[in-house]
Amino acid sequence: MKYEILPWLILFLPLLSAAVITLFTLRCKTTSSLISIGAIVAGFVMTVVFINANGFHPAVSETMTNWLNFGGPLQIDFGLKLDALSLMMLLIVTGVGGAIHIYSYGYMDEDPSKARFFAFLSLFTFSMLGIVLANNFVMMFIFWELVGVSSYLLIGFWYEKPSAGDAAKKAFITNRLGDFGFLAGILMVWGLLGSLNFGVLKGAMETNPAALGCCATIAGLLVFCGAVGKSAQFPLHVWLPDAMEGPTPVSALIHAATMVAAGVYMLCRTLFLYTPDALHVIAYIGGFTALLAALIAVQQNDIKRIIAYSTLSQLGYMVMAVGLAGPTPAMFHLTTHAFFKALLFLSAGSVILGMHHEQDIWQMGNLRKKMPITFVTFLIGALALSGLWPLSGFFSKDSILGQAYGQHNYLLFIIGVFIAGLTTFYTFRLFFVVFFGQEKSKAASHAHESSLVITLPLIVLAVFSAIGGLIGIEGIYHYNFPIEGEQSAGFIAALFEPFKASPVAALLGLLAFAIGLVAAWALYAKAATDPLPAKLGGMATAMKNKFYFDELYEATFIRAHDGIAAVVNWIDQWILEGCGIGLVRGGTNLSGRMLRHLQTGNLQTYAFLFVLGVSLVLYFVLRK
Amino acid sequence: MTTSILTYIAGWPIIAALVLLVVPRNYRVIIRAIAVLATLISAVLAVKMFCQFVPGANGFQFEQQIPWVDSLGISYHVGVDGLNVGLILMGAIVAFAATLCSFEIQTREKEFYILLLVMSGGILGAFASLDLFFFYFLHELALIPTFIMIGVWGRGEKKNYATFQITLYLSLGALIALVGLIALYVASGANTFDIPKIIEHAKTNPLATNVQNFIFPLLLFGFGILVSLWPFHSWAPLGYGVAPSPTAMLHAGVLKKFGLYGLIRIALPVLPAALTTPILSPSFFNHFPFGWLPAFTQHWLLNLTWPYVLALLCVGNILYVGWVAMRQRDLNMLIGNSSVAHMGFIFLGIASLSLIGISGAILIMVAHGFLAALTFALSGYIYKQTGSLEMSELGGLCRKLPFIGTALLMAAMAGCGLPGFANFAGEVTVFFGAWKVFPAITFIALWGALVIGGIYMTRAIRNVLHGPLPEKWNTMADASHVWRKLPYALLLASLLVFGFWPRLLTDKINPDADKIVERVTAPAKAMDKVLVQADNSGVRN
Amino acid sequence: MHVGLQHYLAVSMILFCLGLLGVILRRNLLVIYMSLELMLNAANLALVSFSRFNDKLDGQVLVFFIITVAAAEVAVGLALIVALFRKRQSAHVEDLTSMKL
Amino acid sequence: MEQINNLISGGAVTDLLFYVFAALTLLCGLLVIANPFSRNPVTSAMFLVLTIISMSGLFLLLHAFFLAAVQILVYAGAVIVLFIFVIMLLDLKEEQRRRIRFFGLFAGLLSVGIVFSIFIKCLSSAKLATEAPANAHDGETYALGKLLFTNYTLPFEIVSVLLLVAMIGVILLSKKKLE
Repeated sequence: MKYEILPWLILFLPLLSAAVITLFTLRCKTTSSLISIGAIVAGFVMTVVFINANGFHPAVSETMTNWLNFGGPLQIDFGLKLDALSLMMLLIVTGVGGAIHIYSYGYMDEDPSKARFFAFLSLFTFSMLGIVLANNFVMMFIFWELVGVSSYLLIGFWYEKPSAGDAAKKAFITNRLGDFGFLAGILMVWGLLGSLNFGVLKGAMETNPAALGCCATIAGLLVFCGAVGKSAQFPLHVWLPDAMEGPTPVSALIHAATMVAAGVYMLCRTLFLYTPDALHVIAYIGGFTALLAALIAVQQNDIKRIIAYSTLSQLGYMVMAVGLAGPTPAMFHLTTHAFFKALLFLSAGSVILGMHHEQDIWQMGNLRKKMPITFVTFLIGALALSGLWPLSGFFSKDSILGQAYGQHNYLLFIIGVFIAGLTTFYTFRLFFVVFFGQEKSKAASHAHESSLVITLPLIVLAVFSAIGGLIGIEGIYHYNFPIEGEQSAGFIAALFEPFKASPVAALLGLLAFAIGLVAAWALYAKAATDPLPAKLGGMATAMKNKFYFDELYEATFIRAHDGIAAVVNWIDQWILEGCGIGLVRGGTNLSGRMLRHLQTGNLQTYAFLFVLGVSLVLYFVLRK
Repeated sequence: MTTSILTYIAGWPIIAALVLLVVPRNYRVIIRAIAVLATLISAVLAVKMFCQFVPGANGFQFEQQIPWVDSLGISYHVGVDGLNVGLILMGAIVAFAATLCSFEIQTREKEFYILLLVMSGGILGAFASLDLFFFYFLHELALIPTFIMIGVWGRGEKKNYATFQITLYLSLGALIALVGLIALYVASGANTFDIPKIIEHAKTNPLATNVQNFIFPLLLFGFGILVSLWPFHSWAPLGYGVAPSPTAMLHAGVLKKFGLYGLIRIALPVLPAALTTPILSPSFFNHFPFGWLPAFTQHWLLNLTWPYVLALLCVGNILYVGWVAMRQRDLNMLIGNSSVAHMGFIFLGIASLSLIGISGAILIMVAHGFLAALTFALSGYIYKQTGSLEMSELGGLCRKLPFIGTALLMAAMAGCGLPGFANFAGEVTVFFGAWKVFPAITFIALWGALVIGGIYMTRAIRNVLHGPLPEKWNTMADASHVWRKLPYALLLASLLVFGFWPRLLTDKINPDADKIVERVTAPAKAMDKVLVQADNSGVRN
Repeated sequence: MHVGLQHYLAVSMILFCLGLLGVILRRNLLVIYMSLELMLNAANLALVSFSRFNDKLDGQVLVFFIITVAAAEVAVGLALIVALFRKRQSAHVEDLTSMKL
Repeated sequence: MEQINNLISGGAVTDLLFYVFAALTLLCGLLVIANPFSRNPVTSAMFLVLTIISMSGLFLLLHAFFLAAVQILVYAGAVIVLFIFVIMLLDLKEEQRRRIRFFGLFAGLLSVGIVFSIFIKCLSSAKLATEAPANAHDGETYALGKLLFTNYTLPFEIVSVLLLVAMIGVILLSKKKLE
């Protein structure tokens, strides 16, 4: 393997930049941002160089040092796994991340804490790269946690806003719930198989599929818990929409392109663990999340929240794909999703910036004239998300639908097609309300296009969103997940591949797109307020209120914990401290009070007691 | 024999304390300078000692022995192996940081510094001692100043109550441990206070199992009270809540580890049978009518061993105290409770009786030492600025205190087990060690570590650092110059160093932890061997 | 009956008990002090008689010291009583019970 | 000297003298602590003198001539004088009769009873010499002095320091104001 040092550099440069910014250049905004951008761009360049030299499938795919060593039973390595899966993710993280870093330079220009922001971004990049490169479970868990905390820091970046602080807390705790399962799963796998290295574990599972015994499904599902938390799957999906309290580049980077994808990536990385039963559960959870989020998205009014729910929904797609034993479609969709969802978020950020931090879509309108570049890029993103041929989203979504169809799981297939329609509907609802119709507020009439440093990343991402499905990304993942049969080669062949492979899926997907688009146009092209609540009634309220999951969790999980805490605290205060210590103290106190009567202050009483004492001693001495 | 570096590490603070006795009390700068210098020297020496330590070398290093009372077998004997090398390093660094943090003390400074130095010297000496007498004596030497410091320089309304409680609890714990140690001395029959010799002696002439089963609980609960083992924990949060921060730093960080260290150093290797045999002998059932209990309960009772009991008590520490911490409205009480909860992981590691678990436990001991010192230093700073640690009154402090706020954030994250800090390395190691022995309890401990820890730590951050800044705190000042920042930076750096390279410690710990584990599991293994031989012979016949 | 050691001891014993009785019963500090002297003398008597009947002089040496110490003690004790009297205008034990809680 | 020696070593006479002195000692001792006729401390002090004098008589019977002399010199000469000085100085009136404390009486009798019974028990169980050895130490004072300045030099010196300390202490104590 050539340039073995490069992956290490790619991994540690962002950490170094975070450390340098925190320690030395916190006062200097420009320098800090340039350091951070430099680190990630250098990472991208090095990734390209490395792939150029070694290809997507290096012969030796691991390099490691020992992090903790307890002899035979437990060795925790700090190692890098370099195969198609991780190298492709490296490209995504550094590439999309780089674009977002550059965008942030413009977006955060006026913020006094810009340097801190870039330090956090670099820390996040480091952790994300760590997850991607991890070659064993513990290392993945380490970076898993670090990603969680950097997202915590970034969501709570504007910590003086109470809502931001709360959202950060919620994201952290919800993620922690998932991590709890993840670590338990890791321990279980280690306990049964005695190793943590993905390669070794995979080998063990391949030689003996029953190695995990009766716990196989449980262990798999526990590991899946990690993905549930990080990728915001039902039932831990509640944190992601709230996480939109962070600055928009953060939403783009963390909560669209990379971090939330980590769960899917992890599932693909550990695919060998899951039994058919576990995969079933995973698929249905994914499908359900996708449906749920799409429904909620229909009735949201905050531009970022709509995109956030769309992210949830797409993540559900990916998880469903993994559950349908299709890691390639999942990763493919992950990749294209990274492009177009980052694009959407950044365009939304541009809109928000143009609107002077107004996020309610019903305050916008007719922005296509004021912000032409943003309008075009947003349109490309929206079309890609909705899955219009030949944009990237079409291919990846089609491969997932095709996987469901191919697996004869018609229920999930139908759900998938339905969600595709919904996706188009809510995306274009947003699109029409924001860019068409009348200006619905003063701010909308004074909106302006953003600067070049913001639009340039938009354009780059738009290009990739458009052609992402055609540049052979899917093929790269086949290194990791080989499939039988021939791969059609060539650009034109790739263009029409879906219609050849599973025409039903492709055509139904396009039909759903058309229906969604027409519905959105009919309802929202000229609307000044939302016409849907009147038509749907209670359903719309439920959707608007996110099906009351927050309230449900508030009433169950949080109440339960607080309740138990209150009871335990009461026990601690009154039973342990009150009775236990109180009794001891009371007893001592009482005996003291009684004994103090002997202390009369009278000389002769003391003399008397003294004589008694002496005679007692004499008695014992002379007893015999 | 040349004087060991360990004698210097523990001796400098004591000498400085003696020097301070004759310095007039109005020479404040000189008093501080002497105290800082002495602890700095001892910290530097400790770092040097840590670097020179050879992992896996047989026996003790930097050893020194001076006979004192021959008839009883008492001698001044110091030395380090993997078990205490990290603790001494941690103790010396924390002592230095605590001395630096004593800038906040304004009244009776001279006495405070003297007590602080005596405490530091006592702790370091106790960890370095290989002689039961000095081991215990130096611990008491460090413990008594704690009470005085809390009583005199403590803060808040509950000061007296807390002082009494901590004094009584700790004295009780120390007393029970003392009884255990004396019983050990008498029962071992080695007629020496020298710990290695007692262990050697116990190897060749093991104590009778029932004697071990009698002594072990004395040591377990005696040391356990000193470490705030559930349900004897309530002194800790209360005491730390009112203690002046240097005292809380030294006690929660360093002195508290004495009990754990004692368990690992003495109780485990000398009393292996108490760990592996059931507590209740079958004859117990003949004396007491337990026939009415369901069969599985009887079985459970019969197979109850001390490690298992300890593991059950850990759940109290981790889960129960975690919940209590969630309810706290005072930052210091929260930190104190979380510190108690962390002890649970250490006990879990010890109870697992495996190399991984015990190494992890020692790793957490070191990590938690730094962490507890850091958090108490920070809360002390905030208290100094605001005069209140009531979380409902605080908020948005990050704006006025960027340095302290960042440090507190990092400390809170370290406290809920974030990778990169030494605590994570220790906790994850303990989980791995305990998983094979107590899967269910480890599962619960995971919940406590990841979820409950996460909840109360993020809540604290939300309430203290995030949110809008109340008007009245507009006058606060951040730690501005290097000397003020140094203790926090030093402690954070130590946490990060051992978090990134835990092998710095584990490679030193492992060989010696391995010896202890071997010692504990040896009887069981020997039994296995006998059985195997019996089987083999059976086959041959 | 021939006078032997036990006769002397009996005298010493009775004298001691008398002194003790005085210490506990009398309430005048000075008289209590005198009773103490009685007790000391009783001890002296016992020591001297042991010394005589065991044919060893060490007992007498001890008595010599006791007398010396007793003299010193009386001096200090009486000085204390005087000081106390100045403060309290009483040499009565029941008036001097400030040493209680 | 010779005559006195003969006199006291003679059986019947010494016995008689013993009984006389013992009775005197005990009687005066009793009157020190409880005088039915007077509650004046001066009376107690006077009876203490008598007790001490008769005690020195007993000392003589025990051949402790030097001690007998010291006893009279120190006690009757110095201690009692001191007592009387103090009594005069304090101007103690005759003690008023206070109510008898039954607890005090009970306590006194009880403790005396206990001590007494222990003594009796010891005395009755001990095997004591009834016959004094012949006058082995005729040069009593000489032998005592020799012992005091050879074997007991250190305690002797210490006692002298003690006396010095006591003296300083007393002077300090009796100053009007302690500075």
